[in-house]
Amino acid sequence: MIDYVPIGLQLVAAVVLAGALLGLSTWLGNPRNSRTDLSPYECGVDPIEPAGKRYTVRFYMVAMLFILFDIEAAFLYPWATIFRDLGPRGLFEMAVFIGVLLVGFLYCWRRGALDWD
Amino acid sequence: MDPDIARVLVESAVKIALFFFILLTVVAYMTLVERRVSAWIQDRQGPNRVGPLGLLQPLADGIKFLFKEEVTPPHVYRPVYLLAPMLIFVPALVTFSVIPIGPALELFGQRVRLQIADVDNGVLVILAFASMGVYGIALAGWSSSNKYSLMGALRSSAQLISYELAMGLSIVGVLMAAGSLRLNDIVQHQIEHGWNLIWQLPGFLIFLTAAFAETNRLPFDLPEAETELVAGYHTEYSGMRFSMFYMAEYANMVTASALAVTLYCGGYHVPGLHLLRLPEPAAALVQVLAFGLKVGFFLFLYVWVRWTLPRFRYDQLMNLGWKVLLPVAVLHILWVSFLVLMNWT
Amino acid sequence: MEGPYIAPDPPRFVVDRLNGRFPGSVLDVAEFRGEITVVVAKDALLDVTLFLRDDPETAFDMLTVVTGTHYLDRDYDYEVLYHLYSLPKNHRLRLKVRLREGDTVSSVTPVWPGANWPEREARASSGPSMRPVPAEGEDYLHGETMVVNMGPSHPSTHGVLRLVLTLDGEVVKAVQPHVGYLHRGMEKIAEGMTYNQFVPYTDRLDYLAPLSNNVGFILAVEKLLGITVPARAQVIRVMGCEIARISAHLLWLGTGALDLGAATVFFHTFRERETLYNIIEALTGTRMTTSYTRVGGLARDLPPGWTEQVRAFLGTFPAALDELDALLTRNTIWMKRTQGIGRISARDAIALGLTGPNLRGTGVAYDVRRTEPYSGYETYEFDVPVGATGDAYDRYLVRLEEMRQSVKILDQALRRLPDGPISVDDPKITLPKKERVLTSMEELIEQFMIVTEGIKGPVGEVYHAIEAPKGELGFYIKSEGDKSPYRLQIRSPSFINLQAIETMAVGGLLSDLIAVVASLDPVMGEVDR
Amino acid sequence: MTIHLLLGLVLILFVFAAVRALAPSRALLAGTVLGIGALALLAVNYQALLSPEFWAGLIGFVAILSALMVVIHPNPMVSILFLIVNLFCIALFYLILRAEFLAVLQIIIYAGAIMVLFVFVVMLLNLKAEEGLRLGGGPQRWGALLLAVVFVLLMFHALHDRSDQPYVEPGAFESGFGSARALGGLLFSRYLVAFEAASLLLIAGMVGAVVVAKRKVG
Repeated sequence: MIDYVPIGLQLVAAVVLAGALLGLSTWLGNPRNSRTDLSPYECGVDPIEPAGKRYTVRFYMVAMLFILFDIEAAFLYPWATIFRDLGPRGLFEMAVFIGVLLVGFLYCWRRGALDWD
Repeated sequence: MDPDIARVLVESAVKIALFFFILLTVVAYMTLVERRVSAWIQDRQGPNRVGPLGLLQPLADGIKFLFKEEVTPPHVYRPVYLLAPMLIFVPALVTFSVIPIGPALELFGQRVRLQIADVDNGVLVILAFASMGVYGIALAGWSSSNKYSLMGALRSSAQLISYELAMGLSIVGVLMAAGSLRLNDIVQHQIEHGWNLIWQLPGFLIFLTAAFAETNRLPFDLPEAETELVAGYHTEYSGMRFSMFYMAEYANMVTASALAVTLYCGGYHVPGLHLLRLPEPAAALVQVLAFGLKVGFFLFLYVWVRWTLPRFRYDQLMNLGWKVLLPVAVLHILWVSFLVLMNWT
Repeated sequence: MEGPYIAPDPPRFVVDRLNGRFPGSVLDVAEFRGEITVVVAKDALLDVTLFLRDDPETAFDMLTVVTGTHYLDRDYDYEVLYHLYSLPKNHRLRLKVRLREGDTVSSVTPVWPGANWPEREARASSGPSMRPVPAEGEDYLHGETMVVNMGPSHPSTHGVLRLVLTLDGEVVKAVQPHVGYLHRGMEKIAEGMTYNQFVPYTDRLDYLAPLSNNVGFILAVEKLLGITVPARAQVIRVMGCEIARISAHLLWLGTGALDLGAATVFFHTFRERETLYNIIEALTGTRMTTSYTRVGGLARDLPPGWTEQVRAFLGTFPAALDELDALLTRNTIWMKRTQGIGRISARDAIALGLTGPNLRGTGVAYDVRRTEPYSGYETYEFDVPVGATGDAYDRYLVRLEEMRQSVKILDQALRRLPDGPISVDDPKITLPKKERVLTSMEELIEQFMIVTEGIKGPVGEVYHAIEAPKGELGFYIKSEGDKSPYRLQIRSPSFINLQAIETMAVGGLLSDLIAVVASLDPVMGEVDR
Repeated sequence: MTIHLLLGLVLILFVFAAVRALAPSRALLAGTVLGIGALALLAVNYQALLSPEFWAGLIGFVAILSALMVVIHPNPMVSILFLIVNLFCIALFYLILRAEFLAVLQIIIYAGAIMVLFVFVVMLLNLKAEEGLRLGGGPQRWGALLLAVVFVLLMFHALHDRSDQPYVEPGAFESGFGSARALGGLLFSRYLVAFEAASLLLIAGMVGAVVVAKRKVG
């Protein structure tokens, strides 16, 4: 556990550094806040409709599939570290696991979940 | 106070301070390198006025960014808008902490590792921090209440997570070979059995591609894609907040290059160095320099590719990630298991 | 496709056919400088145009431009002119309808969809009303889509083009171009100045090819006056046009590549353009606003050493072009981004009035330099490259090859460059030599008359087109016998070509839209005038 | 000692929260003063900083606070951010308990993947703060009340019947207890069936996602 303490320290240091940079520039960067500065950027004209409408569901699919494959990868890491000890048996066990997931992956592919247009 | 803890604290404090100095300097000079190399590629001069050879340009840029007007538009959702640059900058600074830049050596009577944290799950710590980067981008785009920002943020987040998968799977091969998640073990394994680059070329290529995509560099720079989305998720940012996104990008490039070196190119390993029988500090110095050179090569590659290739279209990018890299990464795992079973690596 | 010069024969037979088919509809016929103008009854317009398009003898498949002219002193208030062109027959015809204030005339968009923008422009600039009015205004799709402005201030709309996009995710559901941010009223300005005075305005049309615009305008004036310039001037004009073409295409290549992320190509094209600008500067004294032509000839002769400068450029440029070619043509990402993107069929392209590389990309070898040669283009040997599928990649290949052909033409021009005068020897048209003005009374008076009175054109109307880098650049001049045109209409290729953006971009992704705009190569100075 | 330090810090936080709620303009000043106070408190009690109990308590406090914010904050995106903080706290708990591999996985999967989906949902639907505030209908309200009662009872039971034995000292675990190798060893021997069954769970999730999303699109 003590191995992780330096990471925590670095995290704190990074936050302090980032905060200091932002604070310094806010202090020095003297905003004038003219009307044009403050309008939302939309290529030099007023927006036709406000941002913030529903967006395409495709991104949701990506996030969903990402979770599932991320979990798959999470199972692969401990397996990878002891693979040498497990030997061919380990390969078989993982092959079953990945095989099942690949079927799911192919299903997604065939159903067009990975298509964008 | 427990002397053990005190030692760890002092040692890490010194290392962190040193590391931040080095990393921020490298990041600053990468911007200069980028501009000079791009100028060289494009048959022009590049910045050469501030200081000799333009060497003070990054300093001038830094000062400029500090004094730039910080615009906080009224239509943004303030708390999240202000938090987003931090969320992207902080993980970028922390990710490097587990990467060893040289062997352990005797210093002031202590065994000092040239690495901030030598942890058991080093590879995963990097992936964990890398996976945090997506929030900065997503929240920056969302809180800006701007259509270009939102589109850029969604594109970028989806891209990041897609290539995170490919990257995560490509690394598995390295873990299998080394039998450990500790980066030092991985380097040690390569010192003993040869660089992973040799046996795991497909994995390396997937990793490299994913690393380009994870750092939003051409040909995968769609999140910004200035000719399409103006500036993508950071359209509404200015001044230091804007430059933080860029510093994070360059810091991530450095980390990704260092990771590529550590996982595939033997880390700080210099083949045949032991034959020279150098004293330990000298050998360590050579190895640290070798590490720096290898990282430098990858950084140059980043710049080189950026100024050579056009940009992918969004669907092509996603197809590459999901329909090519992902299946190939799985096949690569099979290939490495074969290697390991045959005891070839 | 080297061939003999085919002088477009005025299609006089059209009048008989129209009289036979629509008795009483043809109100008037006029012929001037080999151009036929037919005035038809306004109620018969739609039938007449449909017939002219579909009849295999007339086959007017393309509407070049629509002009609206306002009169104050006639028994009608407006004239609406339709300039027609037939690709298969290679002849032109001008149709006119006459309207009183408050009259309306049917829109010809059912016949030629490309009439949409020209008609709207004619209505906006001159007043006559055309029904049915094409949809205009805030007619956006709502629902699960997002409406976003791309432009007027956007990195890849090439100037102040504003596209209102309706997006479903990344998919473009509708594109509505809004133009006019750069409108300067050039055509109106022309009505108040002499012909030579208007030359600098043409610089600002396609400001990437001013030399070519100068030539286009001045040729129309010369057609009106019925004069031909000496051989040396013709050759120099051809060289100017081709230099302009290379320069404009280089800029298109650079910005087009930049739009798709290949920044280096941009800088490499600019290196070559720099050389060209030096050449242009040596020739005209300025780099961009050249104003090089004068009625009856050129502003000045070639400077010493200029031909060597051009020759040196011709020596290095092909290699530089090959390098750019190597960076993109077989680049997988580039091919993926442009092949099959922004595709348009030859049929649609003709119906919309597309010209230039955009039309040739679809496989139609229409090049004004070939069909109606001017300045002696019929004597040069060059190919007209065409594409096959009409996608962005084909347009890219066509323009790339056109630069190579321009090099070829420049090379031939350099070889044949004759000695001799650069202007016609007519004291009513060209200024006398300065020394003579200061020493001789007669020349002094001639100079005085030209400078103060300008050049008076005969009564009549002409349309003359050249092959500008962007396509058919035509000038319609209506002269009432004054020193200024009564009405000047510029048929700018970018304006008409931009109409195709909807056909090309809808259904594609946002990123494809960028490729489409880049491959269409619009220049806003020319679109808005 | 440890518990007093913890309580002191918690008190400071509450004072700050109260000042912020009652007089927002003074919040910055109050925050500075209290921050210095907290640092002083920590300096005096630095020995306590070394005990896992202190950190467990502090993290627990942050975890509870962030969990509360998830529920009460009107903006759904901020709720998600607090949920991420909460998940980080749990990862830190794992770390304290020496389950290091699990701690990192907690961050990668929960904070790094599942919360991304949440963020996407908020971004895609573009929930407004007002919409987030809207209360559910009758059944939802009664259900919430019922669950709250059950939760209170459960907590009461747990606290009332707790044994006085301290929890297992973190140091008591053998070294390498929480490593990937140890976990892998268990996973591929004792819990092999569960591991393989997990793949079926994942494929079910995949098919479900595709079916739901495709129906929406088509």
